[in-house]
Amino acid sequence: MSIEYTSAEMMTVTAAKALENGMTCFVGIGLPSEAANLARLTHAPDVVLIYESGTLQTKPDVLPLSIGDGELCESALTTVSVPEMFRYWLQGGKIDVGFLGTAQIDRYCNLNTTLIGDYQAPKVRLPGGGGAPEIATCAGEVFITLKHSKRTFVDQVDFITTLGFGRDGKARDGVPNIGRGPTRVITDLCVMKPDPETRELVVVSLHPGVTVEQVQDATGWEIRFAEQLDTTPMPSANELDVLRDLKARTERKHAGEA
Amino acid sequence: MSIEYTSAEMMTVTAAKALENGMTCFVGIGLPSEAANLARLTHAPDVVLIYESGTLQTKPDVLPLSIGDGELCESALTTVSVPEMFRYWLQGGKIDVGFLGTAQIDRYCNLNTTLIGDYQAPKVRLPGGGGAPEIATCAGEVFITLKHSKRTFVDQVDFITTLGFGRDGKARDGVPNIGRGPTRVITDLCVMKPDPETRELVVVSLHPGVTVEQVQDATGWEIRFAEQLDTTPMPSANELDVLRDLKARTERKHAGEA
Amino acid sequence: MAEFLSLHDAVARYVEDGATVAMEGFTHLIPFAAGHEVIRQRKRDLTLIRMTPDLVYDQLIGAGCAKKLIFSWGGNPGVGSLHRLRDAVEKGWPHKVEIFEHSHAAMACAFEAGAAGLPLAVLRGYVGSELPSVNDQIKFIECPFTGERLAAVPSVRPDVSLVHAQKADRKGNVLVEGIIGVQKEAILAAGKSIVTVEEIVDDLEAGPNACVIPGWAIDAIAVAEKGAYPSYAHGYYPRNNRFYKEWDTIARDRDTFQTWLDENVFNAGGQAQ
Amino acid sequence: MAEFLSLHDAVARYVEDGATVAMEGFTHLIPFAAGHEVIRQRKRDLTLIRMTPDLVYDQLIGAGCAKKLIFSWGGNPGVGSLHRLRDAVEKGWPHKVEIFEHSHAAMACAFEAGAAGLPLAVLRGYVGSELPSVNDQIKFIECPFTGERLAAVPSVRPDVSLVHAQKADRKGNVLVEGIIGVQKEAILAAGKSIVTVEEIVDDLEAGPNACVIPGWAIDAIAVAEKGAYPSYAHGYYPRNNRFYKEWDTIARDRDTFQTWLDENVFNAGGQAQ
Repeated sequence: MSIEYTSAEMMTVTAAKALENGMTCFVGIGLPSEAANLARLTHAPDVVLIYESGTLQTKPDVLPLSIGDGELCESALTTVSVPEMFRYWLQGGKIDVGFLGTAQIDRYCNLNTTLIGDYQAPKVRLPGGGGAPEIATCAGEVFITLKHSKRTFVDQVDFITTLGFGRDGKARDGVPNIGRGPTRVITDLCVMKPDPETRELVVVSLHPGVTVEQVQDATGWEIRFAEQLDTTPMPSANELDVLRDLKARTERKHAGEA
Repeated sequence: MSIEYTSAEMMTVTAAKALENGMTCFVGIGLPSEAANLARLTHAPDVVLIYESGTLQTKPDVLPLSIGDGELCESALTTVSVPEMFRYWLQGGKIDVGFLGTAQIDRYCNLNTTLIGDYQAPKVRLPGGGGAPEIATCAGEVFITLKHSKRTFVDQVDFITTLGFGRDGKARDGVPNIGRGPTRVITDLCVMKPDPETRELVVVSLHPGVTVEQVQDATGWEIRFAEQLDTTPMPSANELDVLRDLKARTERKHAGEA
Repeated sequence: MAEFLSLHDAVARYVEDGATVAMEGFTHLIPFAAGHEVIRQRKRDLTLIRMTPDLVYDQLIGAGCAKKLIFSWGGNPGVGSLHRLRDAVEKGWPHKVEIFEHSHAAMACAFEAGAAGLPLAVLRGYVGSELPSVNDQIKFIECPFTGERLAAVPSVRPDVSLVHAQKADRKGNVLVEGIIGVQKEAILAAGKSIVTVEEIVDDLEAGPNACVIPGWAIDAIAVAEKGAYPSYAHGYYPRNNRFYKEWDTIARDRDTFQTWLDENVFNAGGQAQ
Repeated sequence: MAEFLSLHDAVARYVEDGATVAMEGFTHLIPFAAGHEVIRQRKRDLTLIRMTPDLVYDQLIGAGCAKKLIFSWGGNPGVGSLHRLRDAVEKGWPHKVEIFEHSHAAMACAFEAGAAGLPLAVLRGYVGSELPSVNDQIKFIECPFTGERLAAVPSVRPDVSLVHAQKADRKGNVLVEGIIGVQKEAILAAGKSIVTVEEIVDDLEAGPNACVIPGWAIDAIAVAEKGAYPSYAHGYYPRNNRFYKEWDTIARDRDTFQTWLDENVFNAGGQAQ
């Protein structure tokens, strides 16, 4: 039996698998939210999803368009104020994993969601930091998911909105009360992890059918590959069914709106 | 028609009259609570009573024994956490008047509720500061009510738990974001106000039948009397009726408890 | 003590040219009706504060009301850019807007500190971020007990805050329910506050620890039915996600935006889009 | 993730001799059953933290469990003194207890800061008070934006917190309702937390913004019916004001206290007085 799936589905399913049952996950909107909810609907029914809008332990039936859709509150255990969310739950150390997207990422996993070009005269103005700068430092660890391209994977981000490991890979060293930082990056081509010593991103697993050259061509620096380079497991039929149902439900819900 | 009343009733009625309708009042337990509720039940129906237990705008039917009786919550507009009460409502500048009792008070209106004697080897250990230190500095002004005696009115308090105007009367001068401090002290004998210049307590009004000598005998320093020394208005029949009903209701309620 | 005013009168009385203004509502209960009234009254040189500028500030900036923007995430949620904000920042249209950029954690703490009457908020924030290098409002202090370096930002203390809520009772006490964001903080931190509500009721029917703001802590209450539309009001109407997507097209082009603004704000009486 | 344990097992597992312990509940929901279990297990050298020590700490101190006390108001509310606390402080019986004394505002902020994972709390506090001269945990910092001098106190971060709440659901999520004090903060600030509840229910039936603490933020839940008695549980039973008055007589005398303790705690199985 051969299973058909898109590279976007491969990315989401792989990102979902990174989450373990029972983890508390601070969820960014978009791809992270899709992956986190897929995890909840498949192998990790007790994963705890937390959105920065204040919704604690939420179980939306469809994917939210915004970080504060009504669905998130209605299906949450409880909803707290935004200051409480950032103070007690994130800074207070209650989050196992922060799940983030980004516009740019570099070899030391630094994230840029602020702007392309120079800060005073930007070529492209991006939305800004939002919750990410403190999610990346206060959560126990960080997963990052985004599409792989030379535009997004750059040698040096134009601006460090959110810390990975700094310009030299050492920015977390000796800092008290800081999380482990990014532990894996999941794209539509592969899975990467920071080198335990240098913190430079290393490809540890290629998605089925993806070549080393494809990854290198989509990366803005000479990326390292692990000596033991794995093949990422394929999505199962069930994972794909659940993901497609979720996306179809979401589509119908948002299309049906006034 | 002659009206009979006790000196304790005179004190409570006079303290109640200090509160104006619509004021927001942070209420201490005991005498202040009795006076504040009498005000609410007589001339100031829209006085807003706030207790440090988090009960905002409460209207208890009987006087609470503790600062956090269930009655306070049940009759409140809403109940907030204790950190929110002290941060947003008191320190946030939402309180017009703090209404306090005390164990000791001195000529500069400093309050001691910590101990008698030396801190390291106390003769009598009192309950401590509670909410008073910040009520006295963050509220717009402070009313104080207590029974008059040489034990309570001392030249210098053993310990400044809560600031009046300091050991020299100048401790509020030049301090940013501080309330006006004590503006009147009501006892069973008289009403006192701080001198506008020196901040020393001055008797401005004697209760009916009370003499200058009685006040001096009950005060631990040579207390000043205003040139224009008023006589405090007597309680009205209605005020006494309402107060006695309130106290009888309170008595019945608490006696009837398991 | 809250006074019941028309939205027109509340904005005319409390929002002055040059004022520092916070309009809050985190995705939920965004005060669009109030924002549109500010646009209609052609207020100018405002310093606008908001964690997520959203469409409401895109509209205010495009309409030329803003001089400065203090924010932490300036996108159209789930859709993309705020084109009017970008046009102002990148091209200076209709005029240049100065931006002061924070993280959500810092803004949330700054609202909290403002409500708490403090001049600063302290947080474990901005570690390794380059935001402090472009925003001189971000400083660092040392904990006197542990020596830890912590971020400090000025508290948010707007001249006036505008928020939307579900309902008020006849004394002006307001209930906010669902995603409550930083609305309570915005009201308590402000010099003056205007709350628009869906309706006035006899009884708020709130639980003992619900988010209720007493009328005496609010300056003006104005009824604005669907006042948060196209965002939503929990228990009243859902978010119009379609409009949020359509906004991308409307706002991308200056002329289309101007036409939309004329039709839906300037010529729309006191109604929100 | 919250584990359902007997109160005996929860205390035996998480409260160690020498630990820093917070038992919170502001007049309401005071965890008497948990306190009595700590006494029965003869825990020693505890640093006890509580805004209002109340009868529960009078009992713990009289029973010899405490080495230090961090507090802000140590009386019997509406009645008078805590005689066991006074006897320990004034006469060293059953042994000397070291006290660290704060104001309520500082303690409340210190719990808040503990829950927020910060090492310190900053407040506009202690102005003109002599408490800073007798408590070296009170320091002052200067605001880097305004130059204002503000008080700083270490955050409260107990090894273990014990609180009582109305109910938990079968996943261990807990509802606290009414006067909620600093209970949420006590739980979130602590290394380990034990929550006693009146009952386990299928559905908490809580409003959208109720004070609900997720089971995964709690270590142990123990059912303790009337676990807050003689304080009260909103919706379950009232405060026994008469017992609070009677305590004055019981606690005034060492022998009377010892007899009460034997009869009502040591020989009372797992039941609260």
